[in-house]
Amino acid sequence: MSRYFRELSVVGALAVALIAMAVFAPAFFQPQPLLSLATREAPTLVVACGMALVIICRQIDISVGSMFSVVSVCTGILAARGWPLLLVLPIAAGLGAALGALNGALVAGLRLPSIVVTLATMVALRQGLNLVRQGEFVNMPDTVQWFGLPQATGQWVLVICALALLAALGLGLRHLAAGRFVYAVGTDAEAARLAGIRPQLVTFGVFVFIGALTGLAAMMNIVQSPQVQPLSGMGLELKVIAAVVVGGVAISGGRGNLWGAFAGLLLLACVAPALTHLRIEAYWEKAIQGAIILLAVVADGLRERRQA
Amino acid sequence: MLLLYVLIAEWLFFYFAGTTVNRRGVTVGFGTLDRQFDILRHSCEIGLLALALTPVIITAGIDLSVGSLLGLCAILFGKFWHDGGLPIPIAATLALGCGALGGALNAALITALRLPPLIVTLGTYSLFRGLAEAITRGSVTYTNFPEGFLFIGQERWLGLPAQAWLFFAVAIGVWVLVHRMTFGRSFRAIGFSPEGARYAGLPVDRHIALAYILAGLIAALAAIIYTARLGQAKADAGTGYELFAITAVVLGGTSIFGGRGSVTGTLLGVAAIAVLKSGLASLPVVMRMNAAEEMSGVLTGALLLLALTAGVLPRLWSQRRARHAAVPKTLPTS
Amino acid sequence: SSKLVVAFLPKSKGNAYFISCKAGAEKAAKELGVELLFDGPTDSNAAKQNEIVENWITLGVDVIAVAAENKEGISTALRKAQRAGIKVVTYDADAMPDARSFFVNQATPEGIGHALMDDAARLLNGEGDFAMIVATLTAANQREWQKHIEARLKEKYPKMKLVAVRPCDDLKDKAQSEATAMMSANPNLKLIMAICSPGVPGAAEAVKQAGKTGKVKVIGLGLPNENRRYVHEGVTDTVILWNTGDLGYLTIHAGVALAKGDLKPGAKSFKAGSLGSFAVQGDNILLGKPFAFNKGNIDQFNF
Amino acid sequence: MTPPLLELRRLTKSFGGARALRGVDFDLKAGEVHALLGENGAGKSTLIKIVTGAHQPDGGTIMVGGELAEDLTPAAAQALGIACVYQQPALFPDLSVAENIALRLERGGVLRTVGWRARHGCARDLLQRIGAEIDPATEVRSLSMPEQQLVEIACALGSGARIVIMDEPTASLTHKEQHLLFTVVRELRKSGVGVIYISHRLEEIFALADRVTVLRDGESVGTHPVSSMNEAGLIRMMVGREVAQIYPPSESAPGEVVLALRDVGCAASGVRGVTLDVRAGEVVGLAGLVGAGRTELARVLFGLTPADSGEISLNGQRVTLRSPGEAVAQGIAYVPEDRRRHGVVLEMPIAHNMTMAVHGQLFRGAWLRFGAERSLTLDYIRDLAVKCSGPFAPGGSLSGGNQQKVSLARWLATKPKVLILDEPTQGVDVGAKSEIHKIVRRLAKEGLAVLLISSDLPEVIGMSDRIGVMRGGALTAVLPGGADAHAVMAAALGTTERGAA
Ligand SMILES: Nc1ncnc2c1ncn2[C@@H]1O[C@H](COP(=O)(O)OP(=O)(O)OP(=O)(O)O)[C@@H](O)[C@H]1O
Ligand SMILES: Nc1ncnc2c1ncn2[C@@H]1O[C@H](COP(=O)(O)OP(=O)(O)OP(=O)(O)O)[C@@H](O)[C@H]1O
Ligand SMILES: [Mg+2]
Ligand SMILES: [Mg+2]
Repeated sequence: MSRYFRELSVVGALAVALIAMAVFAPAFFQPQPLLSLATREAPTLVVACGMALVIICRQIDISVGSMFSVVSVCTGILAARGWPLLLVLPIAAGLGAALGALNGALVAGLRLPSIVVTLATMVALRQGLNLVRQGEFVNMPDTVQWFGLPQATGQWVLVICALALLAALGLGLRHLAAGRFVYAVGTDAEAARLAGIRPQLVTFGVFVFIGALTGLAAMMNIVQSPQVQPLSGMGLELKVIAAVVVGGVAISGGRGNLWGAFAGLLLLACVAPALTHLRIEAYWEKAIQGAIILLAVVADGLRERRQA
Repeated sequence: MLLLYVLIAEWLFFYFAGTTVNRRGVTVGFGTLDRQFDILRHSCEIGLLALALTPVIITAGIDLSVGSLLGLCAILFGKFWHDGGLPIPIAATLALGCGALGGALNAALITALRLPPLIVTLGTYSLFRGLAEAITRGSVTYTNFPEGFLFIGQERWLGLPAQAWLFFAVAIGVWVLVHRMTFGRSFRAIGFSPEGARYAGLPVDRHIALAYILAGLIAALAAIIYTARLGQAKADAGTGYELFAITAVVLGGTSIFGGRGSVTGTLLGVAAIAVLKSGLASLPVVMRMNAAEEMSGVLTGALLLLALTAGVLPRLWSQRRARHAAVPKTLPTS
Repeated sequence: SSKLVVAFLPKSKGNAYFISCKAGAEKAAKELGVELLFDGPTDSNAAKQNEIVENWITLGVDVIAVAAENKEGISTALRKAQRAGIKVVTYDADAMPDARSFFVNQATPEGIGHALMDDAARLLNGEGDFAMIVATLTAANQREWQKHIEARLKEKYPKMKLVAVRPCDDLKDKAQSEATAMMSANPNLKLIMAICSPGVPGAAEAVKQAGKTGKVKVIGLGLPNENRRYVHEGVTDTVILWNTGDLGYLTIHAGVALAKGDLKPGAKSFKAGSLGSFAVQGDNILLGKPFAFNKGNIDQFNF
Repeated sequence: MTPPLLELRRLTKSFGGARALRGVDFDLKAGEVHALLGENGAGKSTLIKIVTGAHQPDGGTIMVGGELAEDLTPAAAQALGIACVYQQPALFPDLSVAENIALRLERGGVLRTVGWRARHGCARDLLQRIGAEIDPATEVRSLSMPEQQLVEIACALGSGARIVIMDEPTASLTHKEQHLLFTVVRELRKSGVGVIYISHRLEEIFALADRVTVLRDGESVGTHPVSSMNEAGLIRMMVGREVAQIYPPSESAPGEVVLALRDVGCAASGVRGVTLDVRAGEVVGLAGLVGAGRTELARVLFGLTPADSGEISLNGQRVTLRSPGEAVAQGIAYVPEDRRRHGVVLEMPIAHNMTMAVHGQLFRGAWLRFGAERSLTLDYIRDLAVKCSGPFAPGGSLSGGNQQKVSLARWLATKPKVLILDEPTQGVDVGAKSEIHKIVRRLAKEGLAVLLISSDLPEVIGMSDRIGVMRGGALTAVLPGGADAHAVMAAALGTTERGAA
């Protein structure tokens, strides 16, 4: 029980928030808007899973937003040209993985600090995309939207896909050897090396993984609307890092899990619609999200202090 | 040092490739004095933030909130002056105080609760920007500042853009702090080994707090200069500046792991980015592609990676050499 | 080169609205034999606009045409340009009067505000709740339009109620989230009015996904191409806009005429190439009335 | 004849300038316990880290089971059947005991699934075999140091290795646990495993080992069957001189009481009711087994973990020491045990390291005066005979003993009243060691009150005017200088355990 205290407290906070909504703004709970909300957050969830892996491995990737935009636009163009989605999907994941591999090679191969490496690739990718596309939208044919399925079906497909990915990754992280390696490397890379793990390989793998997941997320994004906006990944990195951290993944590596990250994401994602329902002005949104992040880390800090 | 050569090469290249004589027989483009002053003027705010971040990063910390704090202080300054009816100098002083307070909030969370700076300042990054938006309800823009105030941001004084003097003053101040005072020593010791610094009896927490409070203060000064340059205070002021500032600091050779770094390096980093951006904007080819901003972004990213790689190459090389040298000796002796 | 150089500054260069303005500007530049520079921030950022203008000043361009993100912010730079002998016109969103020679006015804020509000009232028969999606709330012309919409509401439609105003940061995805939340928070919502161009398709997508097509109407300021699909599907009722290509075309003509001395302060009318003559009101060159695109006419336009 | 399990020839290894191994030969046969002996810093840990693939040798050959092992990595070493209990447990504090054990033992592809039940079962079995009562589900961070050591041992045991290396496994074990360990080692030997056993406790070596190899200053000085050796002979081999080492005699007459502790305790660090006086010109030694709480007491006195009970007085005045800054201001100096992490900042120049504790006095108004700093540094480099390429060489470029001198110089520069030295000669070569001893004497003569913590029994006995002995965080005895080593050990172990030691 105490092992998952951190995750449970986020779930608790979420529950309190939802109960408060049920009392003060019951209109919040309507199936269709909630499904829409879930659909739009589905790609974010997929990226957040990857970010959780990276942070557990004691690295960080702030280039996900730019990767997301780049893959969205590239695969959007392919899809708009009529390439079959079944072909575009692996291309999206592959392109993401390739970009992730670039980060991974620099971080693991040259042992450069990940925050700076991904800062550089973030700027370079975003501006590179702007350079080529000049901010232009990609218009998608109808057949792409919701994979050509009816809207409601398509939305469910996306949400279920994201949840399935979450479940698969969450279970894999706990029950596959590879998942345990990530924890080991994040806790103490030197001890991991002595235990026969190759930390650099694990680190590289984690970056490739987040790249591939970001590619998939981009794919989940482009099927949602008739236009792909190149700015779509703007700020995604901070959003997912915040979600992951609120969800109890320690930035110092080795601690946390995907379920917590999921709860953290839900908590932050509910802020904007909740504000609308509570008729609080929109301008408080960022401040409240900031306060939630600080609250989460302060709670962590206090708890650790008490234990120490 | 490498960066200095890059900067000179960059500057010379743009001087020759980006300067032309126009139809009216006037020299225009990168080589004009006006453009050089513009570069200076436009780099003041990011330059200030980079200076603010240098001590912080030397202590192995990071402050993502400086850009947001700039926005918040700009708004508060506007509010004190416009809504509060206070004279400009008092409003500015109050805004500086608020900046220091914002820095103190970061410092308190980081030192008292031992929280990771990256996450604390990620939180305050949202919080400060959010407060700026909440205070103005997103929409209020403070304008119509008096001429005398706008002078700081828009006019020249003693030949240079007026804000450049403030910038240089802060640069000298931070340089002295980091390179000529015991604080700098302490920052470095903390950056290399916080435990080592504690065992040496240094007031580790107090000095870390100093770095963050100073960062807040400088961000507030940048806010005032920004307001004076644009003649407006708006909640979105300084959006994304933190990333440019961090880029400049790291480009200038300050290690994100702490300990190593210099103020001159930071200044060179700021200059390299500013010259690149402005220079590209005056190249005819780039102009026709209307992509100066984007291209400079791509090149800055590439430059940063290059600088980092160049930094570790000697290490990798010596490792490899050691391994090769060891090979013959490991052959069986029998 | 001996060509005149005209620099054309949008608020944000990826925005489809300004891309369509640019098409008209390019046409005019070709006709007039001038060189056109088009550059702007990728996000709507006042500080970057200033920097670009100052770069142009040192480049010694002949004409600068600006859509101001922020009135005060840009005016200093524009005054400096004028002092350097550069002719300045503004379009889409004006700067301070003394910082430019002419403003190419696509439609007065009042005209836009009234057109939108009247259209909303027509669709709701003057009765019911509606909500607004705006860009960043910091853009000057958005504020201006909102002000006139609210004034008109107060004055003429007492039975209508504006229940929410939400910003979408010029992002379509955000507009969609906001619209979804607004609908579930306000079950009686009858109409969403979006006054920034990504906002209209965003709101329409939200209404469509919520299955409320026809029950919640969408109107707003936007481009025909971005909204064509929704107008045909009946999600979006009307999109109001001027001909953006013409706006760019007229702006370049005005700028070049100013530089050549063909257009002087005090002129009463101005002839712009193939578009013919436009009225000049003080220092405003008027493009004309806003135009309402709907199911019947939207296919005649492609921008 | 079957080749030896492990054969090392002419291994060399340097860290920066420090030569840890200068050409070591060693071999291990199946079914033997081979002890490795040597003073602190002789290179024992370095040697075994090369065998486990943790360090790459600079030169020399490693043969495992008669085959040349090149480019050994930890994974490759494990595959060759080499397992190790490291001196500092290399466990993952955030993972559970079972997971830690599994990470060491389970091999196979990265997509192999984890059988949690089997894992816990296996961990429980292994821990039971060595008689440890640890729940496999607990997180390692909540274990005590000896418990972590037991987990390490369990890992080595469970790996089914042909070669098991133990680097001071008993250092923090209780008597009972030691016994269990010995049983395990004997079992291993019986099943044909080769065990390399490192320990400073000679009695263990006589009880357990078949052969012994002695290392001195990075070289092997000989391998002998244990049965042919006696204690004195081994010590002679280790130190290369007679045991009766010459310690400089005490020349000063103790003066006034400078530091007085009355019932000092700190719950957080386990220090309990310490009452002790240290006089000017006196060297008070602190003896005890590893983990006895001597470092913790020093940390209390230096304000790192402030005392929460009792009284501390300096020159008769009661003081509170809540932070190192306050302790320094009161005239207390602490040369810490772990000099690489706490004693010197390795990346910073010697000069900066030496002046780090005197910023306030040397640099008035916080303004750096480079001239003053340089001359102060040069003075200490000369006084303490620090071997370095100049005052601005990085601290990390120095050998251990010279780093220790830099750390000492930093504190002498503060002109302290009380100097606490924690293991000042650990990992320091013989020459530097006697220099440090001379310095300590000289300082005492100059009127300093010195508290000397050392695990080197002859050193504490030889250097101290009085010897305090600690056990379990409490001061159990204060003996006169030159006391009998057995008396000190008896106090350190507690009389009940005496017979077993
Ligand atoms: N990572 C390292 N970097 C630099 N020097 C090192 C490193 N590890 C060990 N040394 C140095 O190498 C020498 C041998 O150290 P080693 O740890 O092998 O000694 P040891 O015989 O195991 O001593 P102990 O009995 O204290 O464990 C020492 O002088 C030590 O300071
Ligand atoms: N890193 C650590 N984690 C957990 N417990 C520790 C740690 N270091 C020491 N301890 C425990 O704290 C207690 C006191 O240790 P301390 O280091 O003060 O002993 P000591 O007498 O100074 O021994 P020595 O200096 O010889 O290592 C012991 O029970 C020890 O096991
Ligand atoms: Mg050792
Ligand atoms: Mg100790």
